[in-house]
Amino acid sequence: MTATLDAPTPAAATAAAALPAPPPAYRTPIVLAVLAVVTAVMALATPAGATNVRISTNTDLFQIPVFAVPGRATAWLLTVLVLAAAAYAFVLARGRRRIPVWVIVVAGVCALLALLVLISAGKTQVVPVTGLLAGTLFLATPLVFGALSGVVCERVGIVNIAIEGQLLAGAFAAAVVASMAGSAYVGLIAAPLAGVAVGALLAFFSIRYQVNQIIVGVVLNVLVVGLTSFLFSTVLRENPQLNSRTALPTLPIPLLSEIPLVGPVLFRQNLLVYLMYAIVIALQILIFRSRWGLRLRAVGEHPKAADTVGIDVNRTRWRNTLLGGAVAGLGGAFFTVASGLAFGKEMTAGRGFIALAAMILGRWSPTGAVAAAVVFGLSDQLRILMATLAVPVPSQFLLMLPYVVTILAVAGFAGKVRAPAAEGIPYVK
Amino acid sequence: MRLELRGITKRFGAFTANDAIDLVVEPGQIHAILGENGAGKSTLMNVLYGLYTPEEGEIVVDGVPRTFAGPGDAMAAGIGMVHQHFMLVPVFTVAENVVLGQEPMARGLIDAGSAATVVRETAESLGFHIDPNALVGDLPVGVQQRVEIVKALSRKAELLILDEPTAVLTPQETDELIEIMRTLAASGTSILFITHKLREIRAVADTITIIRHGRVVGTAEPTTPETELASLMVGRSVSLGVDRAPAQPGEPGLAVRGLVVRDAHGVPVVDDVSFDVARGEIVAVAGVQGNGQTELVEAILGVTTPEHGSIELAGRPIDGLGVRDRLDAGLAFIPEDRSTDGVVGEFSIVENLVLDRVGAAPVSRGGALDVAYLRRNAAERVAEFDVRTTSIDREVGTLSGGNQQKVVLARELSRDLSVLVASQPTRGVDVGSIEFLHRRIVAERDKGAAVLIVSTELDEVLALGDRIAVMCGGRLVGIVPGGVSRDVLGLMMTGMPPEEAARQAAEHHTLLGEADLAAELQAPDGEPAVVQDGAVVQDAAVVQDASHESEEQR
Amino acid sequence: MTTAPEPGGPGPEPSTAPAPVEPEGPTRSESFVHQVLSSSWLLTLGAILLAVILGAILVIVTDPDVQAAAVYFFARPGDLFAAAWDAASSAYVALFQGAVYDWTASDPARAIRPLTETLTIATPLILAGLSVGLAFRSGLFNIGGQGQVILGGIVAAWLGFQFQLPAVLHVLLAVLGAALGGALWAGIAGVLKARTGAHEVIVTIMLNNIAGYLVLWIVTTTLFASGTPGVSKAVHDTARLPALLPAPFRLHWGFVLAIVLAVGVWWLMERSTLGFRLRAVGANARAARTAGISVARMTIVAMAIAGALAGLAGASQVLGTEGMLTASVAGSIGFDAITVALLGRSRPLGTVLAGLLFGALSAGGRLMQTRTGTPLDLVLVLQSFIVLFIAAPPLVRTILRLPDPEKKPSRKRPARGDAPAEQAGAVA
Amino acid sequence: ACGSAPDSGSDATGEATGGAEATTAEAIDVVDGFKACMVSDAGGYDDQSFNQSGKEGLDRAAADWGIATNAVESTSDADYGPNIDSLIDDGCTYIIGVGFLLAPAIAEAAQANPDIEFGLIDSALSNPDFSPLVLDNVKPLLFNTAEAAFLAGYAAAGMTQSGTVGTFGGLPIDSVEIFMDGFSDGITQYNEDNGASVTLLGWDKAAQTGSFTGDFDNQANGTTVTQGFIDQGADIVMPVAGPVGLGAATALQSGGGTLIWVDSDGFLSTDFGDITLTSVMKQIGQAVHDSIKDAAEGNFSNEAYVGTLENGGVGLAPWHDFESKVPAELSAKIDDYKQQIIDGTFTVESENTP
Ligand SMILES: Nc1ncnc2c1ncn2[C@@H]1O[C@H](COP(=O)(O)OP(=O)(O)OP(=O)(O)O)[C@@H](O)[C@H]1O
Ligand SMILES: Nc1ncnc2c1ncn2[C@@H]1O[C@H](COP(=O)(O)OP(=O)(O)OP(=O)(O)O)[C@@H](O)[C@H]1O
Ligand SMILES: [Mg+2]
Ligand SMILES: [Mg+2]
Repeated sequence: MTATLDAPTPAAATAAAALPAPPPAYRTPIVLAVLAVVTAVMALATPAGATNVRISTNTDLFQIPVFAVPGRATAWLLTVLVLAAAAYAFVLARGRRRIPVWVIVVAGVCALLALLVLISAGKTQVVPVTGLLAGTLFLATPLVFGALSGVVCERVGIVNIAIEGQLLAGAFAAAVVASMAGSAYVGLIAAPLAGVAVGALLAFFSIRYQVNQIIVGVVLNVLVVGLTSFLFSTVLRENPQLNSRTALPTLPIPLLSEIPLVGPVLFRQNLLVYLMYAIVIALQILIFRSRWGLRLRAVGEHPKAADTVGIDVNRTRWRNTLLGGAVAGLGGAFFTVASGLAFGKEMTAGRGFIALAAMILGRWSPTGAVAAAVVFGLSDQLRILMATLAVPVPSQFLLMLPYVVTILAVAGFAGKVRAPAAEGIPYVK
Repeated sequence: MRLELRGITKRFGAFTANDAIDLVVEPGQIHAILGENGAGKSTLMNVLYGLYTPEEGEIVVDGVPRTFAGPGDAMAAGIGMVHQHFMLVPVFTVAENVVLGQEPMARGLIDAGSAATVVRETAESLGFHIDPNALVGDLPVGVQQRVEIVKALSRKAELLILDEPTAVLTPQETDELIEIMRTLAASGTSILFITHKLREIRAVADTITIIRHGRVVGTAEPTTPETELASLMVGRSVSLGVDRAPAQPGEPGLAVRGLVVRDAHGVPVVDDVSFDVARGEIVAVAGVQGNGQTELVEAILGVTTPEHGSIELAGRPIDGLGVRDRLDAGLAFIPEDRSTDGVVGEFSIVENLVLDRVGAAPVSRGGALDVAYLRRNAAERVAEFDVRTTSIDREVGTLSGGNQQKVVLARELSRDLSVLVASQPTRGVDVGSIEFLHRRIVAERDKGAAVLIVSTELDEVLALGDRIAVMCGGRLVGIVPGGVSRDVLGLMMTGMPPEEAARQAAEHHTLLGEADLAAELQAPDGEPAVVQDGAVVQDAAVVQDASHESEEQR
Repeated sequence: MTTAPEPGGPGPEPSTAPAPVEPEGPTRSESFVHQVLSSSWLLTLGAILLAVILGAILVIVTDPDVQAAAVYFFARPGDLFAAAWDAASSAYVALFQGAVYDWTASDPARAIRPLTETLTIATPLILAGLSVGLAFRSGLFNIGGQGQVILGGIVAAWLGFQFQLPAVLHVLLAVLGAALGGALWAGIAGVLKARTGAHEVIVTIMLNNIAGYLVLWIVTTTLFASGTPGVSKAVHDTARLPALLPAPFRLHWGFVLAIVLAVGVWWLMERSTLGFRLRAVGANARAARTAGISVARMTIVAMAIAGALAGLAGASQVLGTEGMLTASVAGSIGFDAITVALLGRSRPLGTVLAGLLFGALSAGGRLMQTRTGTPLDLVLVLQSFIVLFIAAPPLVRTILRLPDPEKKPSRKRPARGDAPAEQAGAVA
Repeated sequence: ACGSAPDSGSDATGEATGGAEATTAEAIDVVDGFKACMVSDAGGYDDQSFNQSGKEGLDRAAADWGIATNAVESTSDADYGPNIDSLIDDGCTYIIGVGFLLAPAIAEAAQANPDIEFGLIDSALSNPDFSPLVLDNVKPLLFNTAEAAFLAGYAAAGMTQSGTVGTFGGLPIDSVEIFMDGFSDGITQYNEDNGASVTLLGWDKAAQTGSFTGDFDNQANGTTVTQGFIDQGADIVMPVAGPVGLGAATALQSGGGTLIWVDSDGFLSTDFGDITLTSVMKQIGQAVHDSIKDAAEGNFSNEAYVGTLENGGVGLAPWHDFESKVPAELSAKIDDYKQQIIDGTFTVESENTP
């Protein structure tokens, strides 16, 4: 590896990660138990009084009035749930069985809800559940796209650090092309193409020239920031009509969008979000059950084995790196046309890196990535709500919340993740 | 299928791995290719399978010259291959591995049902059963090999290449494989069978081609005397029987008591193992790969934490100690996989030779490496262990496997040691070096070290072990004196207790055992090609002038 | 067995004679000669040239004058070329003047000032680049330079303004404190990785964000706040890294510190037992573990040392260049450092040279912006192209039609996958 | 004109003296060699906020009087000193730093170059012991933004249907919080005057904590924070977050809310004129323009310029589309407060005032 500029290949990195003797099987239960204790403390601290909850929006067909939930009781109920999850995990661990992800998710969500109750009990403000969920989905959308891109690329063995660059390129292309065409939908075509362009550079350097993939990814991010900012300061500044505001219209799905709670959240969205649902579902099925997915995973796990059954490893990698680029590029459209905004310098603001974290946290699976993105979005929403409810904590510390939650999640639950075995290693016959 | 290779030449840079090789395989024939490590067998097969493009030469299938751009073309031409290093994706199921590249489809997705059927039916036609839904990574190597065979045959292979298929099998499993090969040959499938084990060839081959240094050096019939095959293969006569005095066991060196190691799923992979190795004695652990030997030695080294049991080094319990302290306490360790565990490929020979003793004088003082000492040490060790290299500064990763192994041994054997634990000490090492390395290990014994050897090669176990322990399924099946018959060891490797194994072995021989007997009868001078001081002569390199050599040593 | 057959010889007899030669693979000394021969300098120059050309194209196509001239290209094509040449050359001339020597400056001090600016800007880049490089070689990808710089800056500032101490002592204390601050911050990632396997990439990214908000808060606290919002109290003069040259030059002892530390890191990695262990873990963690090196401990140690180096980059800013702490003390040092380390192939010398190149580009970029109005972002584009091209020498050779030094009779290494990058050569 | 070349007499260099098109401004006597220059803070000139306003002032000065100008952008705090320096190098005689973050760099440069004049937007200089630092060649350009924000808060309180309004910032820094302080005070005053109970979301003046999106880049965060306010019933929101405010505008647009813009007149400078109730204007551009005029004529003084309601340096933008919807008495009351503030009979206080 002296040859590769000494950057560690992720394989080396994961090998090191896996090293410290088999981690105790009780880790997850212990972490859950700690979480239960934390939840109990929050329950203790919950002030008397009720939390006002609203679960419908003004435009719903069926209006459900705001109702009050007893704060302390709810907090204790949530504590019991977390405890139950921890206990169940202990039982599973003793039997040396795998602890399913949903147990962790349930416990995590309950703990977050307890925090929510803690900050809202006894206050006049309502807890707008629908709004929280909608906001979560909104914040999670670009992360999901980015993480899915990572899943596709890394499953085929190419480390994609360039997600940030792909999102940004997508955002740029969507805004500019939509402005030129006068239609936001055209932006949805341009965005993935821009992502593909970045993906092509990634593939070109890492497959054709076997440059360390982490290097290429890091550098591509810099390149895209440089290019888009340069063009923004030159061409777009002189031609504002190239960067005007175009918005994807909201397309409520009849009937579905009227379901209380979930309807407005999930089915009163624009095309990009519906595309996201479709892509998540499609990838989850195709990666694990289709011919394409089987070959994709084979190439990422054991390229030589794939080669010996006649699969062209590097072509497979090329194609899927481009596909991954397209997915992230499409996600970039979120920042501009899907949000009804013009392009702004560096407007992705590091979301690509969070998406990378979501992918790892989600263990390289589409649904896992969604779950991780939702956790991140939810904790972001929570801190927004905390600020709105005037929780007496310096704003700077509230801003840290999602990042702290991510570290806790990674350290507490996702430590022992296994990347595709051949990830980051160029294939040479 | 009738296959003909004409003048195949394959070079890697300036190095010619295959030099104008000609070969003909008739339909239904079992054609053995014999050659020592590095002779170019795998390279030739990879050319035939389309993985490498030859610089020169022609592949003719049923009279039609073909060019293979990749394995896809080779498979389409009816060629299947079971690789020396299995080409299976460990995280896939058996069925997924088998259908990969030719997936049966139903409604746009892979038809899992018919994939499973393919596996079941192909396996049954060969007379065994495989669970199509098992994860390949969870299967024993013997079964993985069957998956490979099923994979090749499910692609309608008419010519099957088996690259050193027996290296990972017990003698009994080898028997079963030979049965499978015969079944296949009888149904018209041609087989190219690669090995460097003479006994196997005699048992199964119809015809033999011998390769040395990338060239065909001769063809032979199975009836050709072993001696002749051996000298063709090696180009000279070598003794691998280590000439050694009987062991003189002294004080306790290594003691293992009730050791239990569990894997991540909680399955015990080392199950209540106890044994002692005295100083001045070699205990060899035999067993098929994956029966707990790896975990056993890892527990001794301290990289795996056992659940129960204790380990003593020279009478001192070391259970609480880390790897560093165990090494300092006089443990020398040779890992089974040198390239991943034994050496740092990017480090120079100089650095690798001190990898596990950088912290102490004379290698370093006050946290600073003594570069002069490092270089002097390297020059000495390289000379002593005959490491073939252009320079002591060369990256170890660029050395051949055998030379890498010598670096590991040179490092470990140059320390003050009371216990030597060596896993597969000569795996992939050329015949000449094996001899040398074995002598060095015996020398350590004679200096008073307690030596534990783990090997999947029965030849090695028999050559070195003063006592032989056999492991199966994580349990210690029994410990028998050195020099017991292979058939007994083979049966013990299946888990049969020693007495029972001895009884059964006496009743009927394995195919290989029979072949051995046949060869003994045939041997020109009637001299049995076996024993000398309780050590067994390695089949691969037959002793012709043992007497001569003993003379020399006197 | 890889020994080539000796013609007619008896084959490889075991012998205790001095080792015969194996005809494969380059040795280290060979590969050094080989690298020189393969004119890696030429390749590096080529890579920079290509990046410059691509940058020029970008400048040209976005230049309004050029666009104006393009409209009537067929009427008077000369205008287009003149405008294009003008746009690109003026930008690069200004870049050079801003980075090295400005022959148009009014007085001699101003003329050579650009070079000192380059060194000043390079200082934190070199320090943080050493940090990333050391982590790389220990098998860790430290994206957390940003956060570590910030923590170093915070501690340096606090020690710098809070205490009254004699000059040398004070600056030493502040510098060491900064190193400790960075080390502890990075140590979080190291400990989490060693204890729980948490991927250091994720953890360091998150720590960057957290540190960013932390410093934002800290400059508002009464302890730190000065009369000027968003800016901490100035550190005492006793805690400042002394200037190397009189005003108006800004170059300070931080640069010397960076160079000394580059040598120090070289010694640590190449000559010390600790560095040996770190490299062993980075190159092959399993073999290191088997050899009794604690991978977990080395992970923590590597992150801590890397953090200390990055923290010193913060100290260089706070105690040297700026004299106080601001919320964006880290600028983009932590991220630029990754590219610097990659370009420098994680070796101290390479990192110093790469840091100087980046320092030059950013110093020059400012003058380029002032003189020609070309956005600073062009520098980012140049930087990324340079790194990409240097990482892919065959590409540069193909484009520039340079001869391939590989084509001499030396056996290529077997498929280890990373061979092509090998020739990246000494850099910058 | 397509395809035909301009006649060779006038080429690109003619543009530099392009003052010809300045029609509105009367000519002034420019000191020889005068050159006005500007350094942005790390936000850059495209921040749709104060850097941009400052640059507009500079550009307008160039157009009006044909003076030479230069503007450089900083990408990080480390750039300020060197950028100022490169401008000195470039022959600038009057250099304006945009934003309080430039204060230390300006102070240093001013002391080192006593013959060059400096302007500093949004901050005065101070000594380490918090005492003000007055330099002969530095003119602080300050804005009592809280005064205008107060009026906006009053207006918002008067206009809200739901009784809830919101505000949020990009990052918790003083130049942002000063808007939020004034806004908060305006609402409190309205409640006092009218016995109303309009609540403000997103800023607690006493505790100095509130809602922030975390940066000035990610506009999507503006959308979510605003959506959170809307979910709490807010119908008027004042984002103080540069471009991130545009994210707030999209949320308000789809949620039927109303926007209060800051810095510039949002009715004119954004695409969201139809939902913009008013804007808290900080006439940075005007202040820059005027200070350049003084300096260009040789009348530079180091006296701080403080933009107030009185001198029009800060102000509330016209109602534009909302003209008809704002009740006359509310409008009158706001004018009344404006007058009181100008008279000095009423003061708006913020701990974040520069
Ligand atoms: N990809 C490669 N590049 C360079 N040299 C190679 C490559 N593959 C094999 N070699 C060399 O070619 C020679 C023949 O190797 P090959 O694997 O064919 O031997 P083999 O006969 O199969 O040996 P074994 O019994 O150990 O499997 C060896 O010296 C090996 O080092
Ligand atoms: N096995 C090990 N694994 C990881 N780190 C180690 C190991 N042994 C020592 N270290 C670390 O390296 C440092 C030096 O350790 P060591 O005791 O080997 O010193 P040394 O190199 O022998 O120096 P000296 O020869 O001067 O005593 C120790 O402080 C410890 O942190
Ligand atoms: Mg082979
Ligand atoms: Mg404040």
